[in-house]
Amino acid sequence: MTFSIIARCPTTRRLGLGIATFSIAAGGRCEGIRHGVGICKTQAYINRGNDLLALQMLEQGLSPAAVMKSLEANDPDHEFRQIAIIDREGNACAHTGSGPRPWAGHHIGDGFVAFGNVLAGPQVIDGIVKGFLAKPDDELEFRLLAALEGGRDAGGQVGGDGHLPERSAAIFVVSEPDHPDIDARVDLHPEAIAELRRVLEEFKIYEVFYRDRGYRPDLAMSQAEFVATLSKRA
Amino acid sequence: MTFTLLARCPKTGQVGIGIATYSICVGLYCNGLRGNVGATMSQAFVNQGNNPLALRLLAQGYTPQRVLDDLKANDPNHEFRQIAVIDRLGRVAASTGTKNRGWAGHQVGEGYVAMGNVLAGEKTVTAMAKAYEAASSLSFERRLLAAIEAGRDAGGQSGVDGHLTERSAALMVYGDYDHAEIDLRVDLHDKAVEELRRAFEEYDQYRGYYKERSKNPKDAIPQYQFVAELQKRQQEAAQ
Amino acid sequence: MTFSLIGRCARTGRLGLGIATFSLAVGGRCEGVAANIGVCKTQAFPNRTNDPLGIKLLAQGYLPKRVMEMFAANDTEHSYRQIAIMDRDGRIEGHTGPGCRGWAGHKEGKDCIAFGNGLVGPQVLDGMIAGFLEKPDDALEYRLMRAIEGGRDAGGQGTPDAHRPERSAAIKVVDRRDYPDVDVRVDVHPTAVAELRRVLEEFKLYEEFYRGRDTDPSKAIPQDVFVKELEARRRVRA
Amino acid sequence: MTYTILGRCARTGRLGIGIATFSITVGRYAHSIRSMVGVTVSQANANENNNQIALRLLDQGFGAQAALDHLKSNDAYHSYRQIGVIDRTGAAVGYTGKNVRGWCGEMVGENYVSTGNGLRGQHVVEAIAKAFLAEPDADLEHRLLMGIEAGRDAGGQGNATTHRTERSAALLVYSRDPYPDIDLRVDLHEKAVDELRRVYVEYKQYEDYYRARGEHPRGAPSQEAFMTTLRKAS
Repeated sequence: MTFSIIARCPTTRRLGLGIATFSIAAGGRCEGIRHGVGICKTQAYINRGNDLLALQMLEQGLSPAAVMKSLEANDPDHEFRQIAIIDREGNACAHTGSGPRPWAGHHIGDGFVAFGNVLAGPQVIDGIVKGFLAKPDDELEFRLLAALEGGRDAGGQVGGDGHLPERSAAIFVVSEPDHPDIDARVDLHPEAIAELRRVLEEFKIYEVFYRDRGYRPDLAMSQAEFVATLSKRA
Repeated sequence: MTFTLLARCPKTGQVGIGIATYSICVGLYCNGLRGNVGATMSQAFVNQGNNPLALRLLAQGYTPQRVLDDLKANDPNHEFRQIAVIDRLGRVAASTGTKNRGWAGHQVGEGYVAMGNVLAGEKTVTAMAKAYEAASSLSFERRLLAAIEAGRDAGGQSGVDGHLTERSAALMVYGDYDHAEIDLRVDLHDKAVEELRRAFEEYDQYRGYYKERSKNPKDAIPQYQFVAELQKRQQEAAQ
Repeated sequence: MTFSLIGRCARTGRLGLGIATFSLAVGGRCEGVAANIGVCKTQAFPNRTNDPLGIKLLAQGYLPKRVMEMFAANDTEHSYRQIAIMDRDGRIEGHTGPGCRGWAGHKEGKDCIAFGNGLVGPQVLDGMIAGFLEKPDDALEYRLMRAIEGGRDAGGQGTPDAHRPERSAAIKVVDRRDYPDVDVRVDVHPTAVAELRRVLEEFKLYEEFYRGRDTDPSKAIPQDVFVKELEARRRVRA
Repeated sequence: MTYTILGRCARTGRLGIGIATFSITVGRYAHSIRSMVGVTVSQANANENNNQIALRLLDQGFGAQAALDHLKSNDAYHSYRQIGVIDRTGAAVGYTGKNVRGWCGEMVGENYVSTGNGLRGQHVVEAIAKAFLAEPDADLEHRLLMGIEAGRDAGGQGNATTHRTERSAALLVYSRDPYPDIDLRVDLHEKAVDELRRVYVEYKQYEDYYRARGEHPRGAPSQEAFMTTLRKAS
C-alpha cells in the first residue's frame, strides 16, 4: 500500500523520489537515492538492504536491468518486492512481483517510473504519470508532488476494508552527493499529501535563506529577522 | 605559456576545461576533471601529481582553498605553478605562483577560473572570462571553446621574441560518468585553436550517431553510410 | 571499423593501447588504461560504461576472463561489442561479438592482443602483431606505433573494394604514476596514423624537457628558447 | 537556534541523534550517522557539507577531535558554526564558534554531546544531558527523545524575554546496518517535539511488524489485519 515515483530531470540532471503511503514514517525508509549514481526504491515488502546494494552496483556502472537481476539472485523473496531503479542517465527498470497485494503495477516512462501496490487500480498509476507530466518545466520537487497528488486524486490506496488514507509522505531531490536539495517529510498525518504540500511550499520560502546562511554566515540575518520580513511581505 | 578556462556548468553540474598553449600535447595534462567531484588544473611548470591529488582531496569534501593550501604545502616548487580548483558546488580557488614566467595571472568568477602565463597581457585572461560569461545561453562546451578563442583573439601568448602561436589545445567536459562527455584534442598544429574548432564542429555532428549506435547497435547504419549522408546534407546546405 | 592493440612491456611492466579508426576523436574514448591495474577497450559498437567498469573490476582483483563474463551479463547488446582486456600481469581476454560488422576478430601475441573490425582481413591483425614484436627492446609507445602502422600497411579498414582511411588515432601508455606517461592523439585528419607518428616523434623530443619543468622548474629554460635550440640542432643535422 | 543530543550506546555501539529547532525541516541536516563509524552534527548557519566530510574522516580512522580540527581548517566561516562529533570509540567533542548567536554552548562527556544555540541558557543543555544519562540501560532512541523533551521543558529556545517554539524535530538511530533503525521526523508543526513523541509512540507499535513483513513476506498479515490485532490488544 504505497504509491511512488522516481525520476530524473533531463535539464538539470537532478534525481528525485516522491512517496505516499498508509504506512507511517515511509520517508525514513528511502535511503536509495544518490546524486550522480541513481535511485533504487523497494516497496511492498521491503528488504532494507536492497536499495543501498543497488546503489553500489549502479555506482560501479552496472545497468538497471543487470542490477535488478542481481537483486533477484540475492533474494529468495524477490516475488514479494516491488522495485524501481533509475540510473544517472535516466535509464529505468521496474519489477512488480506476484507477491504484492492487488492492485499492483508500474509504468516506465522517459526518465521516470511510477509504481504502487494495494491501489484502487491502474488509474492511480495513470494519475501519477499525468501529474508528473503536467508541467514539465516546473522544478522536479513540484513535479513529484503533482504526481503524488495525481495518484491520490485518482483513488490512491484501497485495502480490504476500502480506501486507505495517506498517513505518511515524502519528497527527496538531490543535486550533490553529500546532502539533499529537498528532503521534506510527513510521518504521521491523516492527509499526508496535503500536509506535504504545506511543508514543501513553506520550505521553498526558506530554501535560499537556509542555503546562503550556510555559505556566508557572516552576511546572514538571524532567522527571527528573516521570519519578520516574511510576515511584512504577507 | 598557456591560457585556460576551467569551469563548472551551473545548470547541469558538468565540469570542463578549454585550454590552448604553445606546448605540444597539452591534453596529456588535463586529467583534473571528475563529475560530482570537481575540476582542477595545474599548469605553467606542471606538477603532474597535483591534479590526481587535488581530485582526491575534493572527493573528501575539502574546499578549493583548503585543497590549494594542501598542494602548496606538498610542493617545494609551488611558486612555479599556476593552479585552479573548483569543487562540485562551483566554489573556486586559484593561485599563480610568483615564479611563473612572463605576464601571468588569473581571474576568478562564479564557478569558473580564467588563467594563463607567458601571455600578451592581462587582456588575454579578461577576454576569456568575458567571452565565457557572454556565451551563457550556449551549451557548456561551446562556452569553453568561445573563451579560448577570445583568449587567442586578445593576443594569446607572448614569449621572448613576441607572439607565440597555439600549437596544442583541448576541450573536455565530464558529467555524471567516469568517462568524458566530450574529449577533443589537437596535439601539434600551427593554429591549434582553429583546428580544435574545426574538430569540434565536425565531431558535434557525429555525437548523436555515436551515442545511438552504442545503445541500439542492431539498427545502426554503417558509419561510412552516415558520413555519406552527412556530406550530402552539407553539400545541399552549401548550395 | 577500428584496429587496436593492447600491449605490455615485459621489462618495465608498462601498459599501453594503440588505436586507429575511421571514427573521429577516438582517443577521447580510451579511459580504460589505468596504471597498475590494466587496460580495457570496448569498440565496434562501444558502450561507454564498459571500460571504467572493467577497470574497477580489475582493480578489485577479478581476472580478465571473469570481467568479460560480467560484461556479458550486464549488457543486452554484448554481441555487438568488440572488447579486449589485459591485466597488470599480462593476462588477456578478447571478445568479438557476431554483431560486429565487416571482417572482425582478435588475436593474441606475445605480451599483446590485436583486435579490429571492419577490416580488409585477418592480415591486419598479423600486421599489427608483427609490428609490435619487431623491436621488443624499444619503448612501449614506439612498439604500439609500429603496431598500428603495421595494421595500416596490411590494408587497414574497409572491404576489398573500398578502403577506409584512418581519421583518428591515439597512443596511451601508463607506468606507475596515476597519470599517463605518453598520451598522444590525432582527432580529425585524412591520414591519422602518419600524423600520429609525427606527433609522437615530436613529443619524444620534448618529453625530458617537460618532465624537468615539473620536477625542477628553477633550472628550466623558457620553452621558446628550448624550441629555438631544437630547431638549430635540426638544421645542423640536416 | 537549535538543540541537539548526539549519543552512542555504550552497550551496543548504536549511534543516534535527536534534534529540535525553530527552523523547518531540520531532518535534512541530520543525515549525519554512519553505522559503527560515528555521528556528527553541524548547526547554527549549518555548513551542509560538514557532516559527510566528518563521516569520511571518521571512517578512515581519524578520531573525533581530529575530525573536528579538519572541519575547522576546511571552513573559512567556522567561527559561525556549532559542531559535535562522536567517534566509534565513544570519544566526543563539541565546538561553538564565537560568532554563533544567542546563548550557545555544549556539554560533552563520553558517548554524548548536548549542544545548542539561541537557547534560554546553560540550563537547557544541562537538562538535555541529565535526561540522556538518566537511563543508561534503556534503548538509545528513548534516551535521545527524553533528552530532547528535557530541553523543551527547560525552556528551549529564545532569550530572557521571548520563547521560540520548536517547529521541526528529528530522531535517528543506526545499528549495524547501513540504513537507519529509527528515522522519524516532524518537518513543520507548532509543537514539533510533542508531535515527534506522538509519531514515536505510534511508530514503535509498528516497528517489529514492518521489519518482519520485509524479512518474511510469505504469510505476513496485511497492515489492516495487523491494526485490528493492535486495537484488540489496547
